Amino acid sequence: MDIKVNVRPADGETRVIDLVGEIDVYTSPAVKDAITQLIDEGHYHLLINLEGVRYIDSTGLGVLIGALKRVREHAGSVSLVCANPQIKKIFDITGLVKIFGIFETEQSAIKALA
Amino acid sequence: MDIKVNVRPADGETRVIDLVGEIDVYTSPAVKDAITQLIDEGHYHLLINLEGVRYIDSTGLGVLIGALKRVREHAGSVSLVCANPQIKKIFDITGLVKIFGIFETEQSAIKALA
Amino acid sequence: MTVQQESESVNVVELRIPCKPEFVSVARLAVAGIANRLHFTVEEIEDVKLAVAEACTNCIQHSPHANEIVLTSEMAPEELRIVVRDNGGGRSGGEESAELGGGRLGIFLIRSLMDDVEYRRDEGAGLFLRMVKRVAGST
Amino acid sequence: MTVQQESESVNVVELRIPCKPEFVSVARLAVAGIANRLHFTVEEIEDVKLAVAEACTNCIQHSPHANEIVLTSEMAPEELRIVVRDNGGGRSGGEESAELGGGRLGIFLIRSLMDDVEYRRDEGAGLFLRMVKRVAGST
Ligand SMILES: Nc1ncnc2c1ncn2[C@@H]1O[C@H](COP(=O)(O)OP(=O)(O)O)[C@@H](O)[C@H]1O
Ligand SMILES: Nc1ncnc2c1ncn2[C@@H]1O[C@H](COP(=O)(O)OP(=O)(O)O)[C@@H](O)[C@H]1O
Repeated sequence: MDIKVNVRPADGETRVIDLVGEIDVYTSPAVKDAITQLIDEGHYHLLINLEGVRYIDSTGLGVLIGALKRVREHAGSVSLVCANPQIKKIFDITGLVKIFGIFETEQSAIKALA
Repeated sequence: MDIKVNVRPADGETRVIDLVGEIDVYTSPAVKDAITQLIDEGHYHLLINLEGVRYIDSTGLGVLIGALKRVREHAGSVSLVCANPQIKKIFDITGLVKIFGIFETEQSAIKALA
Repeated sequence: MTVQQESESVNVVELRIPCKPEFVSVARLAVAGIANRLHFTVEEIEDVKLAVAEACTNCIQHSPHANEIVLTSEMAPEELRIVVRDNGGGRSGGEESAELGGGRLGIFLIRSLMDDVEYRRDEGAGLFLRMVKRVAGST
Repeated sequence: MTVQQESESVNVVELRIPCKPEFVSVARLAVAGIANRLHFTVEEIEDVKLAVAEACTNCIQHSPHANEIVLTSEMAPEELRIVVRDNGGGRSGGEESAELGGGRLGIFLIRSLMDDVEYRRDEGAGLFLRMVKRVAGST
Protein backbone atom coordinates (compact mmCIF):
# COMPACT_ATOMS: atom_id res chain seq x y z
CA MET A 1 0.00 0.00 0.00
CA ASP A 2 1.54 3.31 -1.02
CA ILE A 3 -0.61 5.46 1.24
CA LYS A 4 -0.39 5.86 4.98
CA VAL A 5 -3.53 6.95 6.80
CA ASN A 6 -3.45 8.19 10.39
CA VAL A 7 -6.39 9.60 12.38
CA ARG A 8 -6.00 11.82 15.44
CA PRO A 9 -8.25 14.21 17.39
CA ALA A 10 -7.75 17.96 17.12
CA ASP A 11 -9.40 20.84 18.98
CA GLY A 12 -13.06 20.35 19.75
CA GLU A 13 -15.00 17.98 17.52
CA THR A 14 -12.54 17.99 14.65
CA ARG A 15 -10.73 14.84 13.57
CA VAL A 16 -7.49 15.15 11.62
CA ILE A 17 -6.71 12.59 8.93
CA ASP A 18 -3.03 12.59 7.94
CA LEU A 19 -2.40 11.13 4.53
CA VAL A 20 1.13 10.34 3.37
CA GLY A 21 1.91 8.94 -0.07
CA GLU A 22 0.04 8.78 -3.35
CA ILE A 23 -3.73 8.73 -3.72
CA ASP A 24 -4.82 6.89 -6.84
CA VAL A 25 -7.25 4.20 -7.93
CA TYR A 26 -5.24 1.62 -5.98
CA THR A 27 -4.82 3.48 -2.72
CA SER A 28 -7.99 5.59 -2.50
CA PRO A 29 -10.16 2.76 -1.11
CA ALA A 30 -8.02 2.81 2.06
CA VAL A 31 -8.55 6.56 2.36
CA LYS A 32 -12.26 6.15 1.77
CA ASP A 33 -12.52 3.41 4.41
CA ALA A 34 -10.84 5.58 7.04
CA ILE A 35 -13.08 8.55 6.31
CA THR A 36 -16.23 6.43 6.16
CA GLN A 37 -15.42 4.92 9.52
CA LEU A 38 -15.00 8.36 11.10
CA ILE A 39 -18.29 9.57 9.68
CA ASP A 40 -20.06 6.38 10.78
CA GLU A 41 -18.73 7.04 14.28
CA GLY A 42 -20.36 10.47 14.24
CA HIS A 43 -17.40 12.70 13.39
CA TYR A 44 -18.62 15.32 10.94
CA HIS A 45 -15.80 17.88 11.13
CA LEU A 46 -12.84 16.56 9.23
CA LEU A 47 -9.48 18.13 8.60
CA ILE A 48 -7.62 16.18 5.94
CA ASN A 49 -3.91 16.89 5.95
CA LEU A 50 -2.45 16.38 2.48
CA GLU A 51 1.00 17.80 3.31
CA GLY A 52 2.52 14.34 2.83
CA VAL A 53 0.65 13.66 -0.39
CA ARG A 54 2.73 14.04 -3.53
CA TYR A 55 0.08 12.82 -5.95
CA ILE A 56 -3.70 12.76 -6.16
CA ASP A 57 -5.94 11.82 -9.04
CA SER A 58 -9.68 11.90 -9.73
CA THR A 59 -10.36 8.87 -7.56
CA GLY A 60 -8.79 10.70 -4.63
CA LEU A 61 -10.81 13.81 -5.43
CA GLY A 62 -13.89 11.59 -5.65
CA VAL A 63 -13.26 10.30 -2.13
CA LEU A 64 -12.93 13.85 -0.78
CA ILE A 65 -16.08 14.96 -2.61
CA GLY A 66 -17.93 11.94 -1.26
CA ALA A 67 -16.80 12.77 2.26
CA LEU A 68 -17.98 16.34 1.90
CA LYS A 69 -21.38 15.23 0.64
CA ARG A 70 -21.85 12.92 3.61
CA VAL A 71 -20.74 15.30 6.37
CA ARG A 72 -22.85 18.11 4.91
CA GLU A 73 -25.94 16.03 5.64
CA HIS A 74 -24.94 16.54 9.29
CA ALA A 75 -23.93 20.21 8.96
CA GLY A 76 -20.30 19.08 9.00
CA SER A 77 -17.24 20.28 7.12
CA VAL A 78 -14.15 19.03 5.30
CA SER A 79 -11.05 21.22 5.38
CA LEU A 80 -7.88 20.38 3.51
CA VAL A 81 -4.27 21.24 4.33
CA CYS A 82 -2.21 21.39 1.18
CA ALA A 83 0.92 23.33 0.26
CA ASN A 84 2.10 21.32 -2.78
CA PRO A 85 1.57 23.53 -5.86
CA GLN A 86 0.96 20.60 -8.22
CA ILE A 87 -1.83 19.28 -6.00
CA LYS A 88 -3.30 22.73 -5.43
CA LYS A 89 -3.37 23.09 -9.20
CA ILE A 90 -5.62 20.02 -9.46
CA PHE A 91 -8.08 21.57 -7.00
CA ASP A 92 -7.95 24.82 -8.97
CA ILE A 93 -8.50 23.20 -12.38
CA THR A 94 -11.46 21.17 -11.15
CA GLY A 95 -13.03 24.08 -9.30
CA LEU A 96 -12.94 22.04 -6.10
CA VAL A 97 -10.99 24.85 -4.48
CA LYS A 98 -14.37 26.58 -4.16
CA ILE A 99 -16.13 23.77 -2.31
CA PHE A 100 -13.38 22.81 0.14
CA GLY A 101 -11.62 25.02 2.62
CA ILE A 102 -7.99 24.67 1.54
CA PHE A 103 -5.26 25.89 3.89
CA GLU A 104 -1.48 26.17 3.68
CA THR A 105 -0.89 24.87 7.21
CA GLU A 106 -2.75 22.87 9.81
CA GLN A 107 -2.58 25.84 12.21
CA SER A 108 -4.41 28.14 9.80
CA ALA A 109 -7.03 25.46 9.10
CA ILE A 110 -7.71 24.95 12.81
CA LYS A 111 -7.84 28.69 13.39
CA ALA A 112 -10.44 29.03 10.62
CA LEU A 113 -12.54 26.22 12.12
CA ALA A 114 -12.55 27.71 15.61
CA MET B 1 21.02 15.00 -19.59
CA ASP B 2 20.42 13.45 -16.18
CA ILE B 3 23.96 13.93 -14.95
CA LYS B 4 25.65 17.15 -13.90
CA VAL B 5 29.44 17.28 -14.12
CA ASN B 6 31.45 20.01 -12.42
CA VAL B 7 35.24 20.25 -12.23
CA ARG B 8 37.12 22.29 -9.62
CA PRO B 9 40.66 22.40 -8.24
CA ALA B 10 41.44 21.05 -4.78
CA ASP B 11 44.64 21.13 -2.72
CA GLY B 12 47.82 20.69 -4.72
CA GLU B 13 47.56 18.89 -8.03
CA THR B 14 44.23 17.24 -7.35
CA ARG B 15 41.17 18.01 -9.44
CA VAL B 16 37.71 17.31 -8.00
CA ILE B 17 34.96 16.11 -10.30
CA ASP B 18 31.50 16.52 -8.79
CA LEU B 19 28.91 14.25 -10.31
CA VAL B 20 25.22 14.74 -9.56
CA GLY B 21 22.50 12.49 -10.96
CA GLU B 22 22.48 9.04 -12.48
CA ILE B 23 25.37 7.41 -14.31
CA ASP B 24 24.19 4.94 -16.90
CA VAL B 25 24.75 4.04 -20.54
CA TYR B 26 23.10 7.31 -21.57
CA THR B 27 24.92 9.69 -19.24
CA SER B 28 28.34 8.04 -18.81
CA PRO B 29 29.77 9.47 -22.06
CA ALA B 30 29.49 12.96 -20.54
CA VAL B 31 31.37 11.76 -17.46
CA LYS B 32 33.97 10.10 -19.62
CA ASP B 33 34.45 13.26 -21.70
CA ALA B 34 35.03 15.41 -18.63
CA ILE B 35 37.57 12.97 -17.18
CA THR B 36 39.33 12.47 -20.50
CA GLN B 37 39.70 16.21 -20.91
CA LEU B 38 41.26 16.56 -17.46
CA ILE B 39 43.74 13.76 -18.15
CA ASP B 40 44.56 15.20 -21.56
CA GLU B 41 45.31 18.49 -19.82
CA GLY B 42 47.81 16.71 -17.59
CA HIS B 43 45.78 16.24 -14.40
CA TYR B 44 46.56 12.77 -13.05
CA HIS B 45 45.25 13.06 -9.50
CA LEU B 46 41.47 12.88 -9.61
CA LEU B 47 38.98 12.98 -6.78
CA ILE B 48 35.57 11.95 -8.06
CA ASN B 49 32.79 13.01 -5.72
CA LEU B 50 29.83 10.66 -6.06
CA GLU B 51 27.88 12.10 -3.11
CA GLY B 52 25.22 13.41 -5.51
CA VAL B 53 25.02 10.16 -7.47
CA ARG B 54 22.00 8.03 -6.69
CA TYR B 55 22.64 5.38 -9.33
CA ILE B 56 25.63 3.90 -11.16
CA ASP B 57 25.81 0.92 -13.46
CA SER B 58 28.56 -1.01 -15.22
CA THR B 59 29.08 1.68 -17.84
CA GLY B 60 29.79 4.18 -15.07
CA LEU B 61 32.13 1.71 -13.40
CA GLY B 62 33.79 1.21 -16.79
CA VAL B 63 34.46 4.94 -17.06
CA LEU B 64 36.01 5.02 -13.59
CA ILE B 65 38.13 1.94 -14.35
CA GLY B 66 39.22 3.51 -17.64
CA ALA B 67 40.21 6.71 -15.85
CA LEU B 68 42.25 4.77 -13.30
CA LYS B 69 44.07 2.85 -16.06
CA ARG B 70 45.00 6.09 -17.82
CA VAL B 71 46.18 8.06 -14.79
CA ARG B 72 48.22 5.10 -13.52
CA GLU B 73 50.37 5.38 -16.65
CA HIS B 74 51.39 8.73 -15.16
CA ALA B 75 51.67 7.53 -11.56
CA GLY B 76 48.35 9.24 -10.86
CA SER B 77 45.39 8.25 -8.69
CA VAL B 78 41.61 8.16 -8.65
CA SER B 79 39.85 8.55 -5.31
CA LEU B 80 36.11 8.32 -4.88
CA VAL B 81 33.83 9.99 -2.35
CA CYS B 82 30.75 7.90 -1.76
CA ALA B 83 28.44 7.53 1.22
CA ASN B 84 25.39 5.97 -0.49
CA PRO B 85 25.17 2.34 0.72
CA GLN B 86 23.57 1.07 -2.49
CA ILE B 87 26.42 2.48 -4.57
CA LYS B 88 29.08 1.29 -2.15
CA LYS B 89 27.53 -2.15 -2.46
CA ILE B 90 28.18 -2.11 -6.21
CA PHE B 91 31.86 -1.34 -5.60
CA ASP B 92 31.96 -4.12 -3.01
CA ILE B 93 30.29 -6.74 -5.22
CA THR B 94 32.58 -6.01 -8.15
CA GLY B 95 35.72 -5.93 -6.02
CA LEU B 96 36.43 -2.41 -7.26
CA VAL B 97 36.53 -1.27 -3.64
CA LYS B 98 40.04 -2.74 -3.63
CA ILE B 99 41.35 -0.80 -6.60
CA PHE B 100 39.91 2.64 -5.82
CA GLY B 101 40.36 4.67 -2.70
CA ILE B 102 36.76 5.09 -1.51
CA PHE B 103 36.03 7.68 1.18
CA GLU B 104 32.96 8.71 3.13
CA THR B 105 33.63 12.44 2.83
CA GLU B 106 35.66 14.74 0.64
CA GLN B 107 37.65 15.88 3.68
CA SER B 108 38.83 12.37 4.48
CA ALA B 109 39.73 11.76 0.84
CA ILE B 110 41.82 14.94 0.66
CA LYS B 111 43.49 14.12 3.98
CA ALA B 112 44.46 10.69 2.65
CA LEU B 113 45.88 12.22 -0.53
CA ALA B 114 48.02 14.76 1.32
CA MET C 1 20.55 16.84 -36.29
CA THR C 2 20.28 14.26 -39.07
CA VAL C 3 20.70 11.31 -36.72
CA GLN C 4 17.84 12.54 -34.57
CA GLN C 5 15.54 12.77 -37.58
CA GLU C 6 16.54 9.42 -39.02
CA SER C 7 15.82 7.64 -35.80
CA GLU C 8 12.70 9.55 -34.86
CA SER C 9 10.41 6.90 -36.30
CA VAL C 10 11.60 4.26 -33.84
CA ASN C 11 11.20 6.40 -30.72
CA VAL C 12 8.13 4.52 -29.64
CA VAL C 13 7.67 2.95 -26.23
CA GLU C 14 4.89 0.44 -25.66
CA LEU C 15 3.70 -0.65 -22.25
CA ARG C 16 1.14 -3.36 -21.56
CA ILE C 17 -0.22 -3.66 -18.04
CA PRO C 18 -3.05 -5.65 -16.52
CA CYS C 19 -6.25 -3.64 -16.28
CA LYS C 20 -6.02 -3.47 -12.48
CA PRO C 21 -5.60 -0.65 -9.95
CA GLU C 22 -2.20 -1.76 -8.69
CA PHE C 23 -0.59 -1.29 -12.10
CA VAL C 24 -1.51 2.34 -12.70
CA SER C 25 1.59 3.42 -10.79
CA VAL C 26 3.73 1.37 -13.19
CA ALA C 27 2.29 3.33 -16.12
CA ARG C 28 2.84 6.57 -14.23
CA LEU C 29 6.49 5.84 -13.53
CA ALA C 30 7.21 4.62 -17.04
CA VAL C 31 5.65 7.69 -18.60
CA ALA C 32 7.61 9.91 -16.20
CA GLY C 33 10.77 8.33 -17.58
CA ILE C 34 9.60 8.93 -21.13
CA ALA C 35 8.53 12.52 -20.51
CA ASN C 36 11.87 13.12 -18.82
CA ARG C 37 13.58 12.49 -22.16
CA LEU C 38 11.80 15.45 -23.75
CA HIS C 39 12.43 18.95 -22.53
CA PHE C 40 9.41 19.14 -20.28
CA THR C 41 9.38 21.02 -17.01
CA VAL C 42 8.79 19.12 -13.77
CA GLU C 43 5.23 20.46 -13.76
CA GLU C 44 4.59 19.29 -17.32
CA ILE C 45 5.89 15.83 -16.44
CA GLU C 46 3.44 15.72 -13.53
CA ASP C 47 0.65 16.73 -15.91
CA VAL C 48 1.49 13.86 -18.26
CA LYS C 49 1.70 11.37 -15.37
CA LEU C 50 -1.72 12.39 -14.10
CA ALA C 51 -3.27 12.30 -17.57
CA VAL C 52 -1.94 8.79 -18.18
CA ALA C 53 -3.12 7.64 -14.76
CA GLU C 54 -6.59 9.05 -15.43
CA ALA C 55 -6.71 7.20 -18.74
CA CYS C 56 -5.76 3.91 -17.06
CA THR C 57 -8.27 4.51 -14.28
CA ASN C 58 -10.92 5.06 -16.91
CA CYS C 59 -10.11 1.64 -18.39
CA ILE C 60 -10.22 -0.01 -14.98
CA GLN C 61 -13.51 1.56 -13.95
CA HIS C 62 -15.40 1.70 -17.20
CA SER C 63 -14.23 -1.34 -19.20
CA PRO C 64 -15.34 -4.22 -17.01
CA HIS C 65 -14.37 -6.81 -19.61
CA ALA C 66 -10.88 -5.48 -20.26
CA ASN C 67 -7.91 -7.35 -18.90
CA GLU C 68 -5.14 -5.36 -20.52
CA ILE C 69 -4.25 -1.70 -21.01
CA VAL C 70 -1.88 -0.78 -23.83
CA LEU C 71 -0.01 2.53 -23.70
CA THR C 72 1.89 3.65 -26.75
CA SER C 73 4.14 6.69 -26.41
CA GLU C 74 5.62 8.34 -29.45
CA MET C 75 8.37 10.80 -28.74
CA ALA C 76 8.96 13.62 -31.17
CA PRO C 77 11.47 16.34 -30.32
CA GLU C 78 8.71 18.87 -29.67
CA GLU C 79 5.87 16.72 -28.39
CA LEU C 80 4.86 13.50 -26.71
CA ARG C 81 1.96 11.59 -28.23
CA ILE C 82 0.33 8.95 -26.07
CA VAL C 83 -2.37 6.47 -27.00
CA VAL C 84 -4.13 4.52 -24.27
CA ARG C 85 -6.36 1.61 -25.23
CA ASP C 86 -7.92 -1.31 -23.47
CA ASN C 87 -9.12 -4.57 -24.89
CA GLY C 88 -12.56 -4.67 -23.31
CA GLY C 89 -15.97 -3.24 -23.96
CA GLY C 90 -17.44 -0.70 -21.63
CA ARG C 91 -20.95 -1.62 -20.60
CA SER C 92 -23.21 0.88 -22.33
CA GLY C 93 -22.86 3.59 -19.69
CA GLY C 94 -24.96 1.80 -17.09
CA GLU C 95 -22.03 1.17 -14.75
CA GLU C 96 -20.67 4.69 -14.94
CA SER C 97 -21.72 5.60 -11.43
CA ALA C 98 -18.59 4.24 -9.74
CA GLU C 99 -18.37 6.57 -6.80
CA LEU C 100 -14.59 6.76 -6.76
CA GLY C 101 -14.50 8.91 -9.86
CA GLY C 102 -12.31 8.37 -12.90
CA GLY C 103 -15.17 9.17 -15.23
CA ARG C 104 -16.09 12.69 -16.24
CA LEU C 105 -13.72 14.21 -13.71
CA GLY C 106 -10.88 12.12 -15.10
CA ILE C 107 -11.56 13.06 -18.70
CA PHE C 108 -11.94 16.67 -17.64
CA LEU C 109 -8.51 16.56 -16.03
CA ILE C 110 -6.97 14.97 -19.11
CA ARG C 111 -8.43 17.69 -21.33
CA SER C 112 -7.15 20.36 -18.95
CA LEU C 113 -3.63 18.98 -18.66
CA MET C 114 -2.88 17.88 -22.22
CA ASP C 115 -2.78 19.89 -25.44
CA ASP C 116 -4.74 17.67 -27.84
CA VAL C 117 -7.12 14.97 -26.71
CA GLU C 118 -9.12 12.52 -28.80
CA TYR C 119 -11.42 10.35 -26.70
CA ARG C 120 -13.54 7.50 -27.99
CA ARG C 121 -15.47 4.94 -26.06
CA ASP C 122 -17.76 3.26 -28.52
CA GLU C 123 -20.58 1.17 -27.17
CA GLY C 124 -19.27 -2.32 -26.53
CA ALA C 125 -15.70 -1.36 -27.40
CA GLY C 126 -12.85 -0.42 -25.12
CA LEU C 127 -11.30 2.96 -24.54
CA PHE C 128 -9.34 4.74 -27.24
CA LEU C 129 -7.65 7.86 -25.94
CA ARG C 130 -5.04 9.77 -27.88
CA MET C 131 -3.39 12.73 -26.20
CA VAL C 132 -0.55 15.05 -27.05
CA LYS C 133 1.59 17.18 -24.76
CA ARG C 134 3.74 19.79 -26.45
CA VAL C 135 7.00 21.04 -25.04
CA ALA C 136 6.37 24.65 -23.97
CA GLY C 137 7.75 27.21 -26.36
CA SER C 138 7.87 24.77 -29.27
CA THR C 139 4.83 26.16 -31.08
CA MET D 1 -6.86 -15.13 -1.36
CA THR D 2 -8.85 -16.76 -4.16
CA VAL D 3 -9.01 -13.55 -6.18
CA GLN D 4 -5.23 -13.18 -6.07
CA GLN D 5 -4.74 -16.71 -7.34
CA GLU D 6 -7.36 -16.47 -10.05
CA SER D 7 -5.84 -13.35 -11.45
CA GLU D 8 -2.20 -14.29 -10.95
CA SER D 9 -1.84 -15.51 -14.52
CA VAL D 10 -2.53 -12.05 -15.94
CA ASN D 11 -0.05 -10.20 -13.75
CA VAL D 12 2.32 -9.67 -16.63
CA VAL D 13 3.71 -6.32 -17.67
CA GLU D 14 5.37 -5.94 -21.05
CA LEU D 15 7.53 -2.99 -22.00
CA ARG D 16 8.99 -2.35 -25.45
CA ILE D 17 11.62 0.35 -25.78
CA PRO D 18 13.95 1.37 -28.59
CA CYS D 19 17.37 -0.24 -28.25
CA LYS D 20 19.00 3.11 -27.39
CA PRO D 21 20.79 4.50 -24.33
CA GLU D 22 18.22 7.16 -23.53
CA PHE D 23 15.49 4.57 -22.91
CA VAL D 24 17.22 2.51 -20.27
CA SER D 25 15.94 4.90 -17.61
CA VAL D 26 12.37 4.24 -18.79
CA ALA D 27 12.89 0.52 -18.20
CA ARG D 28 14.42 1.26 -14.82
CA LEU D 29 11.51 3.38 -13.67
CA ALA D 30 8.88 0.98 -14.97
CA VAL D 31 10.50 -1.97 -13.24
CA ALA D 32 10.78 0.05 -10.03
CA GLY D 33 7.01 0.49 -10.19
CA ILE D 34 6.55 -3.23 -10.74
CA ALA D 35 8.95 -4.28 -8.00
CA ASN D 36 7.20 -1.85 -5.67
CA ARG D 37 4.06 -3.97 -5.97
CA LEU D 38 5.80 -6.98 -4.46
CA HIS D 39 7.06 -6.89 -0.91
CA PHE D 40 10.62 -6.05 -1.80
CA THR D 41 12.80 -3.83 0.35
CA VAL D 42 14.12 -0.56 -1.05
CA GLU D 43 17.50 -2.24 -1.52
CA GLU D 44 15.99 -5.17 -3.40
CA ILE D 45 14.13 -2.78 -5.68
CA GLU D 46 17.44 -1.05 -6.45
CA ASP D 47 18.96 -4.45 -7.23
CA VAL D 48 16.21 -5.23 -9.72
CA LYS D 49 16.50 -1.79 -11.34
CA LEU D 50 20.24 -2.21 -11.82
CA ALA D 51 19.88 -5.76 -13.16
CA VAL D 52 17.29 -4.62 -15.71
CA ALA D 53 19.44 -1.66 -16.72
CA GLU D 54 22.45 -3.94 -17.19
CA ALA D 55 20.38 -6.24 -19.38
CA CYS D 56 19.23 -3.31 -21.55
CA THR D 57 22.79 -1.97 -21.74
CA ASN D 58 23.93 -5.37 -22.91
CA CYS D 59 21.38 -5.22 -25.75
CA ILE D 60 22.48 -1.72 -26.70
CA GLN D 61 26.19 -2.50 -26.69
CA HIS D 62 26.29 -6.06 -27.94
CA SER D 63 23.36 -6.36 -30.38
CA PRO D 64 24.28 -3.84 -33.06
CA HIS D 65 21.38 -4.91 -35.27
CA ALA D 66 18.69 -4.69 -32.61
CA ASN D 67 16.25 -1.83 -32.66
CA GLU D 68 13.93 -2.96 -29.90
CA ILE D 69 14.23 -4.32 -26.38
CA VAL D 70 11.33 -6.26 -24.94
CA LEU D 71 10.99 -6.63 -21.18
CA THR D 72 8.43 -9.02 -19.79
CA SER D 73 7.81 -8.98 -16.05
CA GLU D 74 5.78 -11.68 -14.39
CA MET D 75 4.70 -10.95 -10.86
CA ALA D 76 4.10 -13.82 -8.53
CA PRO D 77 3.38 -13.14 -4.85
CA GLU D 78 6.80 -14.38 -3.81
CA GLU D 79 8.97 -13.53 -6.80
CA LEU D 80 9.44 -11.31 -9.81
CA ARG D 81 10.44 -12.99 -13.07
CA ILE D 82 11.85 -10.77 -15.78
CA VAL D 83 12.77 -11.69 -19.33
CA VAL D 84 14.79 -9.24 -21.42
CA ARG D 85 15.16 -9.87 -25.14
CA ASP D 86 16.24 -7.87 -28.12
CA ASN D 87 15.43 -8.44 -31.75
CA GLY D 88 18.93 -8.21 -33.16
CA GLY D 89 21.91 -10.45 -33.59
CA GLY D 90 25.05 -9.79 -31.66
CA ARG D 91 28.10 -9.82 -33.93
CA SER D 92 29.99 -12.97 -33.03
CA GLY D 93 31.84 -11.44 -30.10
CA GLY D 94 34.12 -9.28 -32.25
CA GLU D 95 32.61 -6.01 -31.09
CA GLU D 96 32.57 -6.92 -27.41
CA SER D 97 35.35 -4.54 -26.52
CA ALA D 98 33.10 -1.53 -26.01
CA GLU D 99 35.11 0.32 -23.41
CA LEU D 100 32.10 1.63 -21.50
CA GLY D 101 31.32 -1.76 -20.04
CA GLY D 102 27.96 -3.49 -20.01
CA GLY D 103 29.55 -6.79 -20.98
CA ARG D 104 31.11 -9.18 -18.50
CA LEU D 105 30.86 -6.68 -15.68
CA GLY D 106 27.16 -6.19 -16.44
CA ILE D 107 26.40 -9.89 -16.48
CA PHE D 108 28.45 -10.34 -13.35
CA LEU D 109 26.34 -7.69 -11.60
CA ILE D 110 23.11 -9.31 -12.78
CA ARG D 111 24.23 -12.69 -11.42
CA SER D 112 25.21 -11.07 -8.12
CA LEU D 113 21.98 -9.11 -7.67
CA MET D 114 19.35 -11.59 -8.85
CA ASP D 115 18.48 -15.04 -7.55
CA ASP D 116 18.21 -17.08 -10.77
CA VAL D 117 19.74 -15.98 -14.05
CA GLU D 118 19.57 -17.67 -17.43
CA TYR D 119 21.66 -15.91 -20.06
CA ARG D 120 21.80 -16.82 -23.72
CA ARG D 121 23.37 -14.91 -26.54
CA ASP D 122 23.51 -17.32 -29.45
CA GLU D 123 25.71 -16.42 -32.37
CA GLY D 124 23.75 -14.17 -34.70
CA ALA D 125 20.76 -14.03 -32.35
CA GLY D 126 19.83 -11.34 -29.86
CA LEU D 127 19.99 -11.46 -26.11
CA PHE D 128 17.76 -13.73 -24.09
CA LEU D 129 18.06 -13.08 -20.39
CA ARG D 130 15.70 -14.50 -17.80
CA MET D 131 16.14 -13.48 -14.21
CA VAL D 132 14.24 -14.02 -11.00
CA LYS D 133 14.28 -12.00 -7.80
CA ARG D 134 12.65 -13.62 -4.80
CA VAL D 135 11.08 -11.68 -1.98
CA ALA D 136 13.33 -12.19 1.05
CA GLY D 137 11.99 -14.66 3.56
CA SER D 138 9.71 -16.32 1.03
CA THR D 139 11.87 -19.44 0.59
N1 LIG E 1 -16.80 19.80 -9.48
C1 LIG E 1 -17.55 18.89 -8.79
N2 LIG E 1 -18.29 19.28 -7.76
C2 LIG E 1 -19.01 18.39 -7.05
N3 LIG E 1 -19.03 17.07 -7.29
C3 LIG E 1 -18.29 16.62 -8.32
C4 LIG E 1 -17.51 17.49 -9.12
N4 LIG E 1 -16.88 16.74 -10.06
C5 LIG E 1 -17.25 15.48 -9.85
N5 LIG E 1 -18.09 15.38 -8.81
C6 LIG E 1 -18.63 14.14 -8.25
O1 LIG E 1 -17.53 13.30 -7.95
C7 LIG E 1 -17.84 11.96 -8.27
C8 LIG E 1 -16.85 11.40 -9.27
O2 LIG E 1 -16.99 12.04 -10.54
P1 LIG E 1 -16.45 11.44 -11.91
O3 LIG E 1 -14.99 11.39 -11.86
O4 LIG E 1 -17.03 12.22 -12.99
O5 LIG E 1 -16.92 9.92 -11.96
P2 LIG E 1 -18.14 9.16 -12.58
O6 LIG E 1 -17.75 8.71 -13.92
O7 LIG E 1 -18.28 8.03 -11.61
O8 LIG E 1 -19.29 10.11 -12.58
C9 LIG E 1 -19.26 11.95 -8.77
O9 LIG E 1 -20.07 11.58 -7.70
C10 LIG E 1 -19.51 13.38 -9.21
O10 LIG E 1 -20.85 13.74 -9.06
N1 LIG F 1 37.26 -5.89 -11.55
C1 LIG F 1 37.86 -5.24 -12.58
N2 LIG F 1 39.08 -4.71 -12.44
C2 LIG F 1 39.68 -4.04 -13.43
N3 LIG F 1 39.11 -3.81 -14.64
C3 LIG F 1 37.87 -4.31 -14.85
C4 LIG F 1 37.18 -5.04 -13.85
N4 LIG F 1 35.97 -5.39 -14.34
C5 LIG F 1 35.93 -4.90 -15.59
N5 LIG F 1 37.05 -4.25 -15.91
C6 LIG F 1 37.33 -3.52 -17.15
O1 LIG F 1 36.25 -2.61 -17.34
C7 LIG F 1 35.89 -2.52 -18.69
C8 LIG F 1 34.43 -2.87 -18.87
O2 LIG F 1 34.18 -4.26 -18.60
P1 LIG F 1 32.91 -5.08 -19.08
O3 LIG F 1 31.72 -4.52 -18.43
O4 LIG F 1 33.16 -6.51 -18.86
O5 LIG F 1 32.73 -4.74 -20.61
P2 LIG F 1 33.18 -5.41 -21.94
O6 LIG F 1 32.11 -6.31 -22.41
O7 LIG F 1 33.32 -4.22 -22.82
O8 LIG F 1 34.46 -6.15 -21.67
C9 LIG F 1 36.82 -3.46 -19.44
O9 LIG F 1 37.85 -2.67 -19.97
C10 LIG F 1 37.32 -4.42 -18.36
O10 LIG F 1 38.62 -4.87 -18.66
